[in-house]
Amino acid sequence: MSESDESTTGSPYAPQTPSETAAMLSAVGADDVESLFDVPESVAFDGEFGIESRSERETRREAARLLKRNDDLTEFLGRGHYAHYVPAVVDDLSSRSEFLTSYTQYQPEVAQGFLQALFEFQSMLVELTGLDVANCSMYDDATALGEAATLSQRIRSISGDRVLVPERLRDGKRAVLENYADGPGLSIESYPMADGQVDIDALAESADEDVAMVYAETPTVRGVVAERLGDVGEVADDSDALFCLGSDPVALALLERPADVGADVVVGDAASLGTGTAFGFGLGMFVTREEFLRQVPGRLVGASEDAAGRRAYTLTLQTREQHIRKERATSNICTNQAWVALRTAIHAAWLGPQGLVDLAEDCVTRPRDLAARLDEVVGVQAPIHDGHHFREFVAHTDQPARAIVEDLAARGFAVHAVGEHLIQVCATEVTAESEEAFIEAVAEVAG
Amino acid sequence: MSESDESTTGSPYAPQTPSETAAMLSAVGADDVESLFDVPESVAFDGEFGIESRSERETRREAARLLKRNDDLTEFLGRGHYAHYVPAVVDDLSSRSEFLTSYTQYQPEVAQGFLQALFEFQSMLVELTGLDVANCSMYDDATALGEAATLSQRIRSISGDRVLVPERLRDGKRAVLENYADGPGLSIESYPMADGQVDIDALAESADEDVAMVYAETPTVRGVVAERLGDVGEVADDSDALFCLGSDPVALALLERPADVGADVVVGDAASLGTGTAFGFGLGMFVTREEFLRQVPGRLVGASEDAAGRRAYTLTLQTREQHIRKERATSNICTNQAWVALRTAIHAAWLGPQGLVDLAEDCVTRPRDLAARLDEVVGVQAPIHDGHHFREFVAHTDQPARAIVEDLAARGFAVHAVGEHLIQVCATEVTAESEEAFIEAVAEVAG
Amino acid sequence: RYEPLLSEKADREVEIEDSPLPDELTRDSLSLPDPAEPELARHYTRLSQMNYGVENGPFPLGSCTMKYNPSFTETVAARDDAAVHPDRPESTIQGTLALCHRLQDYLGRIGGMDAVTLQPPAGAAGEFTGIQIAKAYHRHNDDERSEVVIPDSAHGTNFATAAMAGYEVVELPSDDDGRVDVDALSAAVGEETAALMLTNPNTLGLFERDIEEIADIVHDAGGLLYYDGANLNALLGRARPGDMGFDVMHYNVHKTFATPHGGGGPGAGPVGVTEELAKFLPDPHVREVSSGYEHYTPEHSIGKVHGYYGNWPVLVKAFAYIARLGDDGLADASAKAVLNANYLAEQISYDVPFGPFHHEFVASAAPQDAADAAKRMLDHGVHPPTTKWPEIVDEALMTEPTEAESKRSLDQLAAAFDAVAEEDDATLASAPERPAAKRIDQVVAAREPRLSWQALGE
Amino acid sequence: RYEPLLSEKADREVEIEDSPLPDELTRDSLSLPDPAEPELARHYTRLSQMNYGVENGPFPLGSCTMKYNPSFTETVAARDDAAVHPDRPESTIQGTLALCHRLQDYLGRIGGMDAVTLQPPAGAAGEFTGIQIAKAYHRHNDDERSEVVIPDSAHGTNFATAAMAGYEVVELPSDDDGRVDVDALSAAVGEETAALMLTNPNTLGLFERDIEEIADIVHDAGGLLYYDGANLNALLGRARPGDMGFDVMHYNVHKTFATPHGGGGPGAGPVGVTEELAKFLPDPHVREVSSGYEHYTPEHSIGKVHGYYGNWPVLVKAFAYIARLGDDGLADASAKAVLNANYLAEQISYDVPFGPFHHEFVASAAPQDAADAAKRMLDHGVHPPTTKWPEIVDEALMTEPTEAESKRSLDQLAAAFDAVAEEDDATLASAPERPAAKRIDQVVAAREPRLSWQALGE
Repeated sequence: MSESDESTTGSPYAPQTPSETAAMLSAVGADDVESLFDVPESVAFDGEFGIESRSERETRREAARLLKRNDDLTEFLGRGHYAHYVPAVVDDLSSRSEFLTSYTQYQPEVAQGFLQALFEFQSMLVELTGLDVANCSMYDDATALGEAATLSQRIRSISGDRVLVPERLRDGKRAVLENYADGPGLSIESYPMADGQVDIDALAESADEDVAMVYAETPTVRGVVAERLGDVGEVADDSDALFCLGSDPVALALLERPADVGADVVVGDAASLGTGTAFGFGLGMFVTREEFLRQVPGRLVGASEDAAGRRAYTLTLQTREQHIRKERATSNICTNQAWVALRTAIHAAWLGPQGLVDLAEDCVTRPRDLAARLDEVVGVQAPIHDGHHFREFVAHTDQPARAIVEDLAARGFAVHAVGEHLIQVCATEVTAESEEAFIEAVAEVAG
Repeated sequence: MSESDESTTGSPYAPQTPSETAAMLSAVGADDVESLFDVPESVAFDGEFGIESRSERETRREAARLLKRNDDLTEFLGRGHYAHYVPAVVDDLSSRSEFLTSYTQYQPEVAQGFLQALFEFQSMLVELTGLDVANCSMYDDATALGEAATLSQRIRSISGDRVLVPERLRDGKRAVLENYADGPGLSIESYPMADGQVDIDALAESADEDVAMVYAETPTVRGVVAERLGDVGEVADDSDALFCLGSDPVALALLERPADVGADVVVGDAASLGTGTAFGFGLGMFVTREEFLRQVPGRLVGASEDAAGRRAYTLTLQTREQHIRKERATSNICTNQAWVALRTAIHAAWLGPQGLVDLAEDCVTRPRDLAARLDEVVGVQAPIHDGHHFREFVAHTDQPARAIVEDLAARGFAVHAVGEHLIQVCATEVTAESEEAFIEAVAEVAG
Repeated sequence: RYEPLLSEKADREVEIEDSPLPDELTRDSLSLPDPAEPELARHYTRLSQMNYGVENGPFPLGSCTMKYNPSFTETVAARDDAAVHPDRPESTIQGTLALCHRLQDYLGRIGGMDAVTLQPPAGAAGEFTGIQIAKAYHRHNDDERSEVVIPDSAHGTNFATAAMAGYEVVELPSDDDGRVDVDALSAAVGEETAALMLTNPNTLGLFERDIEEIADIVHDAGGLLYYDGANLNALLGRARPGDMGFDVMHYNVHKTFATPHGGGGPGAGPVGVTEELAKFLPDPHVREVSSGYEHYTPEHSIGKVHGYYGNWPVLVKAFAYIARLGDDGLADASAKAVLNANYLAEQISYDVPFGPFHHEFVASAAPQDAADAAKRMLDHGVHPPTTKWPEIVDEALMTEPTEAESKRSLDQLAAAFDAVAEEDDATLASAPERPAAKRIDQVVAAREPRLSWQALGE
Repeated sequence: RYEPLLSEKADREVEIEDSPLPDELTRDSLSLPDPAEPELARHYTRLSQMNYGVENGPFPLGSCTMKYNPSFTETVAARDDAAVHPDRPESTIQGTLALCHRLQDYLGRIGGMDAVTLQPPAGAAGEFTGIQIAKAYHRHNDDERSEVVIPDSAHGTNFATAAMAGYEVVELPSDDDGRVDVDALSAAVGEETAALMLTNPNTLGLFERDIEEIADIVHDAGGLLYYDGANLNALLGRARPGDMGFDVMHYNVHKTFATPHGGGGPGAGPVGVTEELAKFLPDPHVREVSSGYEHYTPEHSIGKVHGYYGNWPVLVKAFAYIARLGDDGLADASAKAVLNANYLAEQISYDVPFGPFHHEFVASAAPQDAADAAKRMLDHGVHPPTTKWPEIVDEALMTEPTEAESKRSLDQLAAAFDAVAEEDDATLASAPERPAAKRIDQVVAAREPRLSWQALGE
């Protein structure tokens, strides 16, 4: 094919040549291809979508033409979607076509590579959480949280239909949870927070036997490291409810282990390792205790052995899944985010435990230092919460937050507006070299 | 390793851990690694190059910082280095580490893939030229031309030390040829050209028995399609000299076959397929007649069979090469451009014969049409030569060419200055969408 | 070929000390693999060599549409300017929104739908979105319903989705032709019917010729028609769900539009709806306004089905594929997909009931065990079809070659089918011999689940 | 595993008709493979699977320095702003020139050289450049000389280069320690000696301890000292050719600085010289001036050795590697390369004469045939060492593990050596068994050369 394919009709990705087409038509006894379409005249379509065909070069140019309309901003943005430096080797290895173009591992004998990579991914999450069972991916943190809520309905020891969530929760995450809650008829209720932390007393007061799940996060959506998670776990325990903890694989390299604070399920988004900024593209992690194994949603890779007695890996406990259990499945999930999990595993392995811990510590000191610098800027008080922060923090601005966001955008920077006079700032190593200029810009617009 | 490796010493690409280092030192009976260096004190170096270590992220940032100083110009440039659209699949396939990180195929049993790809590359050049033997790469067109000149000295039927080259020849190419000619004591002499074509009469007049090689090009450095190559071949033949033809794989898809005009050797740069613009990075092609096989420089891949009787490929006739023949080798070339040849072969196969011919025809019509448009611009006469052009042409400008080049650069375009009032313009599909703006810019600066 | 676990190659335990957090907020240690980059590269390179993808050979999994994934779409998705944070001000991501809007428009044209959301991150998520829209529609009409009707040959996700959304599933038996039994449908639908979920052509590759009657029956009962887009590659340019009477549909971009399956994901499952249902679409939706493009909340939006805007990089690849092929290319893809399926069905010696086929067919391996036959196909260097499903065909080999196979490749595939068809049960039961792993014990895996290297213990 | 030729899979002949050129200027037809992209992708994917690279396992080819090639350097070289045409106005390519200048500076520091040209596109081209510089130097002094002295253990390119430049080669026998015989050197040099070409450490991995005396002998005779940089990975941070008295050297960036070998190339062979020789460097050279960077022609330049500026993308990768590692990383690379070689030499049962080694050692397979032993190593899944060279060791296995191997990997390599060392000649002669291709017949290939698919005929 060629650039000059602009004039060619047909798909460049369909190898049949005209003579082959003729031979094949003859073999099936058809006069032409159209006669193979068993479509009644009354619903037939004339094929004219009105979509122009383009050469590969022109298509790339067209995509570039569209995407170049995006402004070139330095993003101090987080709130669930984070930019960490992704090493080039992640792209290289994950892009190998044997991984990228393969299917779900229904024939494990020719899918040992991907299965082992997913088994390793699951193992990394087990280490990070201290829990027993990680599935090999959900779509994102929000859908993983939704699945956790529905999990609570499948557990015999749990009764009730109340799901308690923090009042500070990303809107999008809560909205997804509401949809997952709709089928089983769960009610999603907020509990209050105090200075960025769970208000334990208020939570305890609200909890009763009708609570199916208590959800908390660390770090919170505002970047605060939670300090009384054990107490949250106890409240959940006292209500015979599931304790679901939202976190992040980088944070988990440093923070206390979810297992040690009584978490029953850990959800969160793991795409911050391996993917970087991609308009919200995520990787839901879902890790839980062994006792809930048969109720876990999503795919699980297990070790087994082959006929030669060697260790081998396979998808297992598939009777939980929709393609076998149909309407009694633990979830409707089929296509998941396996390849994103592969990337996360590669990135985590590239960092190694020390690298992960170093990165996590940088996520503590960097926002701390940046907040301190911004606090010196006239018109800014940062951070507004007392606790330790991870990657991000909220600052109060004398000017309206919307105006700050706009003025900063005009100067090439993006931050969140999270209240009338509250902005949220996220800082990682990828913005390291821009911090000085950012502080200057804030000083220009905040006064 | 991690971003935070900034503080780490050592190579991230050397897996030895400290405990392994200790165990290995113990195994070899050394106290420390430094004691393994058998370097006399008097020439020892303290290790301080003064080169800073950086994280991967910082290194990429530093490279970006440097390279961003390049202006973003649309290049209407050619003269031996051409931009054609390289399909993404070329990058994908050639970047597979089995290809990219492999070595010269001294162990053919584990290098069948690359050997076959090079065998296919050689075969494509055989089809394009009509000659019998293509080697599997030289550095670029200039060094391939130098090798052709030295080949003439190894052929018994050829005497003499004069190498005749066109007066219009890229300076760089001629300069390389002069260096190759220096050892064997060849003298490089120019023959005149008339209206962009070889001046056959003048060439014939100059030719005598002392001529070892006659070199001509099609298209010429000015983009003119040569019209009397058969006559050039006859002049060479009459002088018992080698006829070496410089060309290009895209042009050869359309132009008369070198074999049919009597060419003994075809050289040129094939990187225009598969590589695109890369600051002169090239791929020398070297194709010749079977009779000169034992005198060919560079590597040759041949078909053979393995112990199971199956077709297999191997480097062959290695006794021509430096690692065996030492000072009696046909060339000193060792590392060549094998991977670039792989890319060229993939690109050529992607285009297919029709795609290649379409591309070649576009290389004829596009500069023709652009020249006609520029000829309408006040202050420009284009093209200055009467013949057919391939990709590029020379135009006369009333304004000094240097000023035109500068003024166009300020407007975001690059062209060559090739004379006081001559510019050269190259147009391919990659600049298609910029032609209108280019013509406008020329109109602004040429008047 | 065997590759040790990363943890077996290079494990390292790190103590957490002197961290910037107080001790009570930190863990004590972290134990994870610590390979240097050369070891890491070799590990994953070797793993890749133990994996079969579309570029390794034919991959005729029925209903999965494992077509070739064009390289250049990866290049487009990897553009720096495609990597924006979802919370940026809209005015600064006009490029991203413009591309979304364009893709919405493309998909609408292809499916005959009036509005399309890109948010659902997979086909099943698309189904959930569609069923939640149907639910919202009925609620909006103060007409809550309790049942979703699904043919027995439908994808498992349909059943699971309906249940997840809180509906009772009414399973509809196929007729003798392998299609929807219209009488049974009439009997099944009623005022509790929220929707019928249908794939067309169905999983046997058969076009539901009675689709207009089916639509009328459901619509007359006040239900909606949901189109499962898994098999859309069969119809591009020949028929559109919207024209057949479907009210809601999802598109599997990783099937129809050649975005890579990635070993099980990510995909994307955009959902198209009729104009009447557009007000229920997920929040937010992209529209064009005088100043450019903007996100807005549809009037009666069902809310969100993904934390942000779905699987963006996958959507970019789908956009690139559609923009490359255009009308002609898309129609040609379906033409060749259908001819390939018909040709392959004709070549093999296994019985292939039903027909005429579109993009896939279901052969019967009986009296062989279809799963065993599939394992034996691995020894012929090709990937086998989907097995033992749909159950409507005994020992089913559900086969979808896609348009990406050449005649040469189909002939090789047919030869593999035929070679396996000749073999005895003992041979099949001991297959495969050729891949790195021999037959893997599923029972052991499920009986004693070991789901992490920590669980391998000894 | 066998993959047909592209021409066997999808050949097509196209007639040239109605072209925009007159018939007499065009060919009649063109016959080439015409695979669709899916077939193309599978073809080259399969070919790649029949090829062994550094990411497949250890690659201990002596003197070839097959170290791991960091992925990120490819990313840097692939930057859009790195892709400029060589004929652009200098003012518009300040980034490219700045990077060149930086790399020149880095290499100068690493080699202890005053000026470095990046133009030579490979090591052998670097040698040619260096020898032409030596020739220019002597000519400039009206002191044309006719001989180049080269030790018998030197790389073949040294001999070929000297001959190519028109010099007589004077071959210098090694002494009993495998090093330069200083007395023989004294006898060999004289007023016809243009240069001595030397590798240090030499191809046996031995440091030429008498290097200062050697330098004096050559310099006293009016000759120059040329350093072949193939083995520079042995010395990073411990010794510099410039400090040892060398006047000219080349760097093999594809060896020392981890740019990939690409199946035989491209590499790059920058050449460093002392200040005295800088005026002879190739045209053009990059220098910093007040306005930025510019190309200039050295006063007595030898002219050009490449049509433009050399193998630019390769140079970018070398730059990225050096900038990543810096002083510490480079020194560490050499330290681990040397320890790895010493450790491996210690582990294997084959005799390893000479020593102490730096980055490589030469084992003797005798009484086995080294080439046969190497073939047998392929059955152990590793790449064998360079064989039968240098000839100074009987049945040489020239082994350079590089720093990129872990201890685990070296132990596996040692196990492969030792397993092969135990085997009989018949087993070795029939090796390999495991790779896709069995032992390939070299005699047939050379006796009846078939160098294209056209030549396969029948």
